[in-house]
Amino acid sequence: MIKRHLPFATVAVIALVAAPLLLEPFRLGLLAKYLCYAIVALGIGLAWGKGGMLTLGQGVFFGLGGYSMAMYLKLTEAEGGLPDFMVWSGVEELPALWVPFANPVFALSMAVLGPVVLAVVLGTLVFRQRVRGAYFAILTQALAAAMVILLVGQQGLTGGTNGMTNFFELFGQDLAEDSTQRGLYLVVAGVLGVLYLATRQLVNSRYGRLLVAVRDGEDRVRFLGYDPALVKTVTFAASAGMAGLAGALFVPVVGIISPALLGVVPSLELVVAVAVGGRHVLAGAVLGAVVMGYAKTAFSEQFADGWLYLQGALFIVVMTLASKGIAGVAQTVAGRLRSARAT
Amino acid sequence: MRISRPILSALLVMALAACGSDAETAASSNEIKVGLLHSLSGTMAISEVTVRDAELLAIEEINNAGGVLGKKMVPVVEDGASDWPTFAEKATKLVRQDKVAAVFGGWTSASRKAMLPVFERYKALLWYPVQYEGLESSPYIFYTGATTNQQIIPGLDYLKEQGKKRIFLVGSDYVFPRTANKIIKAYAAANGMEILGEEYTPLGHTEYSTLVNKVMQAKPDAVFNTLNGDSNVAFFKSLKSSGVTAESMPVLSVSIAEEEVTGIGVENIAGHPVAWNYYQTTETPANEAFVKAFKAKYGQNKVTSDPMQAGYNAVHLWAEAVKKAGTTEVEAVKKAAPGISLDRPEGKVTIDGDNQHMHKTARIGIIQPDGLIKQVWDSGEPIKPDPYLEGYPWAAGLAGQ
Amino acid sequence: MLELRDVQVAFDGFRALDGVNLTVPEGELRFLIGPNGAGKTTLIDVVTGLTRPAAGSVRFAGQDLVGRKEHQIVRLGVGRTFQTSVVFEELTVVENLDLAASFREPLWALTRRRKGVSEAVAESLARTGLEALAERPAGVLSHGQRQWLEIGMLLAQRPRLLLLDEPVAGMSKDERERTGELLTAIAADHTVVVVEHDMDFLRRHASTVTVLHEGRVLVEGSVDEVSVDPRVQEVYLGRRADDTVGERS
Amino acid sequence: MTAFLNQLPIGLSIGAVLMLIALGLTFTFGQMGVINMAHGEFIMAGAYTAFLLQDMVLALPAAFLVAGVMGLILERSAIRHFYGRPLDTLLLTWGVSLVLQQLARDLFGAPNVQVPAPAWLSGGVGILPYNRLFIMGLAVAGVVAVWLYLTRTGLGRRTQAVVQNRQLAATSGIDTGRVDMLTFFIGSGLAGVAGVALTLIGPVGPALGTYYIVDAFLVVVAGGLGQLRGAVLAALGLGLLNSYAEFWSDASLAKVIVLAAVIAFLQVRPQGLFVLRSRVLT
Repeated sequence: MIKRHLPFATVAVIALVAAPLLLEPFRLGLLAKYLCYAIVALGIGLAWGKGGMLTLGQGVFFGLGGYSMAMYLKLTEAEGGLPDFMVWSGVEELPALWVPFANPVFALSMAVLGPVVLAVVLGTLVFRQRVRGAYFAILTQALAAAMVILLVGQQGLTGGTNGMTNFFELFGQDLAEDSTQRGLYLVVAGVLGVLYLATRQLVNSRYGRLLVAVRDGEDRVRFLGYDPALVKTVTFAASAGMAGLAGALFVPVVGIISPALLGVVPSLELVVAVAVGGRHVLAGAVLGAVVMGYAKTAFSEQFADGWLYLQGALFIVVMTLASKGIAGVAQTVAGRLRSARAT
Repeated sequence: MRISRPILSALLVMALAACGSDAETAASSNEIKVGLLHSLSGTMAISEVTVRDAELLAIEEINNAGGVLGKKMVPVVEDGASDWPTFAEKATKLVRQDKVAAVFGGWTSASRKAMLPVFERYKALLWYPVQYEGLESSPYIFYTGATTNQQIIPGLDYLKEQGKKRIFLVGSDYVFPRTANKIIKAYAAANGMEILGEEYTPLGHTEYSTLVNKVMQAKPDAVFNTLNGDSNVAFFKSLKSSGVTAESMPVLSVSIAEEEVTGIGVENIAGHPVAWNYYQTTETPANEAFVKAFKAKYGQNKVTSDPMQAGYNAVHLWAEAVKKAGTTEVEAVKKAAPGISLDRPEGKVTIDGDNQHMHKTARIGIIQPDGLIKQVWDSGEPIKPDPYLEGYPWAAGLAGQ
Repeated sequence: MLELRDVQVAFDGFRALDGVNLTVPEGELRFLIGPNGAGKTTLIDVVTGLTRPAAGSVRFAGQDLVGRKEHQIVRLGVGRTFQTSVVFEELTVVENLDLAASFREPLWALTRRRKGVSEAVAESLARTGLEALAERPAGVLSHGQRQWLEIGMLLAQRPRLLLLDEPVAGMSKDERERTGELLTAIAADHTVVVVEHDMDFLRRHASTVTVLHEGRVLVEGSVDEVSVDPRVQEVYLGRRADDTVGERS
Repeated sequence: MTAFLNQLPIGLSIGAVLMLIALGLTFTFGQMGVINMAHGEFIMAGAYTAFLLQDMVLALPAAFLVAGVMGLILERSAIRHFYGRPLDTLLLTWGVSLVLQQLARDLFGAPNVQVPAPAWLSGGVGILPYNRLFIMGLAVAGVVAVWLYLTRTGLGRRTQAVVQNRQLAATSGIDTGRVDMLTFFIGSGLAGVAGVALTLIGPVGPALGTYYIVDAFLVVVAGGLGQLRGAVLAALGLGLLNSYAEFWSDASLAKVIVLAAVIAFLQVRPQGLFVLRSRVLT
């Protein structure tokens, strides 16, 4: 029992104690951002790796969470007035949609519930009609595209292309302070840890077995008396909720939310990250998000033009040569070592 | 769960090693680091790479002339990747990690808005080189491109002089076109012009037959075009093939400069007017030198444009302010900057003390068959920047409260 | 128990079932035979909701099945197997069976880890003789073992009506023998419909046989009656070689 | 009223553009089940071929060859290892599309390039300019050619045989690998042809493919699995819908409406989208 939890505990200690002590504030902020992405990746690992639903529109849920949080932050700063971008956009009265977001409890619940509800509606519609595989992937991708257009088009409501930025405080804490950022980092890392454990529990439960069964033989599962559409919808909704929560955490950490963060490309990049990390293991998904996030930062700091090449090439290599990603390679190596030691 | 142990360990080791590896490169005492932050990849790279080139040229010129305060300027170049959050992240890096004396960067309004909190929070300087929608005056940003009363309003004055009274508005769906059109509508109301329609398309939109149909049915005297980027190509191709000419229905654009003309196709756009503060053909001694130096450094087939020139100016203006202040310390530079006046390629440029924008001359040009732009109208003297349009009675209320 | 009336199914103009009437009383072991394309599998598909009939009614235990979804029909107590067995290769044998046994539990109850082996699963394991392989992934099973696992999954569902589509296809002689015994044992306390054309197997284990031909019921009766019926002989004549070997599609 | 009537031919011409960009995709996706995200970049390759040749007529066959060969290389080097794993192919080809985009940026520069429209395409009939009519003609020709190929040639029939039952086709002596190659060559080549046509109406730059790829997929999805007939109807339907939706609202909303319509359509007719046979379950 102890042995089983040892690796997780080690990582948790490093992440929660060592990282905040050792890293400079700027780098810690970056790590916090990667961990937000890792939460989304965890959801993708669940939906795609375990459930076989390749969702290319996870950015939509991330965005819903992020915008909910951003609306709350903007309203607390406006102190009864209008958020800055509405002033530029010529909006004279706070839109009704915005009003309840002044309440932090409402905003935070919407950050999770909004994505969940959207996922349930979408899932019910498409899974019940047995739209799956590539069709589902393309539909979610189109959803991401449509979402961006919608957000950009409603400038007075959403800040348009600019999105929302210029946040000052969260629950009375100055966001510019390093201590606040460190606290936020700890919250993000903690949330990721808890969600990781919960997801792992889910995957190892009988529900997890059912999910794998739905992935490998959706039609067969029907004849076992289950409604695969329900199983898929629930899982999709869970991954959407995770993405929403990640979005809500992302906003105070990074200080901006904009349509650029939830379009087709960022959604795909996260799927790539999961594939690179190893989609069949949850930890692989988390690892992939952190590694790819770091790689992107490092590469754009060194040679900007190379990033697309590297990302593309890395992906081709992973898909053709190591379809199980880093986790798969690690497993193979560990397996070899073990058998070498045994002989 | 045996699997996850190596993976999890790898995860943290890599993350920590990676994040910590960026060792601080101490700036030696005879160097001054400045940041250049533009999109070098993604959709905006088309425009922004050349601005960076112009800024690098300015830095080279300054260093060749002995540097600033006897120190060499060392550019730290970062990629904003056409992604606003990345701009915020890289701006933070430049300010906090590299501790640069100033940052020259941005193109889109969105990238500026994303960077603004970073510069205000850490009290650092941003020099922003592109015309924009106004309604902003951050104490930590210097705006070397035009604000609305130096581009949009002169453009409207020009149309009015030409007797174009019925106008159709076409723009990409983002902040600049929407704000610009608000101003245009207020101007029109006050000047007896009629707005026949207002249409927006998503960025990157490439299907314009429906929109052109709407425009042609409305039969306007002129179109005021605030489309951005690739959309312009599709829009002008659609207009051309539908038989619209610059004589029958001129399209005044505010986001098309020398660089974009080739991609749109000269035959599709020749004859149409544009509004800027600078053209490659602008006749000043400083411009002659600038065009020559730019072509010598980057190739004879390169063209120069307004935003490039504004980025080039920004570096020189900052250097001048540092010289005057005797230090690169931000507050001192801010204090020294107002009133600095230089003869630049676009003519005389003066830093305004009230809002850190520039006094600039507005110029209307016509796109020529050779792809260059010929000036046909100018405002005579530099216009005082007025980002909130406080000096225009008809614009009251546009700036919000 | 199961009652089909005037069931018609057409695929692109081809009449797969052309007015089938069939009644299977409770507790019976019924064999469905017929040449290729007679509509045997289609009939099972219609009962289990995979194919929707163009006309006719399908009633099970007093309930109309037409228009219900597959999983709803399973929940009414109708289970089936497939010609090509589909088991979940990544899951172990026990997990496969447990999945089959748990569909009546609410979804949230499944979010807990499985503790031990439930009664239904243990019984299935014992009946199919797969105890020794219980913790192995189903992917390593042989063809015959997969078929047994599939039957075991069906048993774990505790259905009232079992529909087996060619359970012995591709099996060795020994495996067939064991499957036959398994079938007889199951038939003792279940209503079972088996699609099969292995004549030898039929003679040894069947009691009542329904012969389908070109989408209609040709004859119904005991094995002996049916095998001497001239119409049946005509239908099978000349094709006997293929069919007795067991068709593959 | 004229404006309203004008939208009809405009809608048809938008439909023709959709048809052209989706035709190759229908072919590869429908015949082989391969989701090729690099399809947009093959379109881009066609457009750049037109730029290099500076001649529309020459460019059409040349672009077909260039994009076709690119498709062939992609199929042989990577995709053929992924048959039966459409999702993996999707991600793999997305990686390819990133590399191709950056390659175009490095080869041709980031700014858009210009392909002059031939003089004989200036002018028009009514609301429709000649270049639009040309695209409509090209779309019709493409559809007819594909249809003839599939139904009237031995190779085409072999392709269909492979689609319907790969194993059976293989055992009856059809070299399925070769059919795959050919199918991919033609599908990619058609993308190249679309790219040439698009130079008449849109920008020619490294991002060209990204502007069209989602629309192309929507056509294929709405049309049903590789159904040529379905794709034609879907393209025209979506074109008209786009035209009128934009006419009554604006371009942004029109895109959202089109997507909503596709999802709604899938609710009514998901049949086109899946094939279920009990004997070969999953």
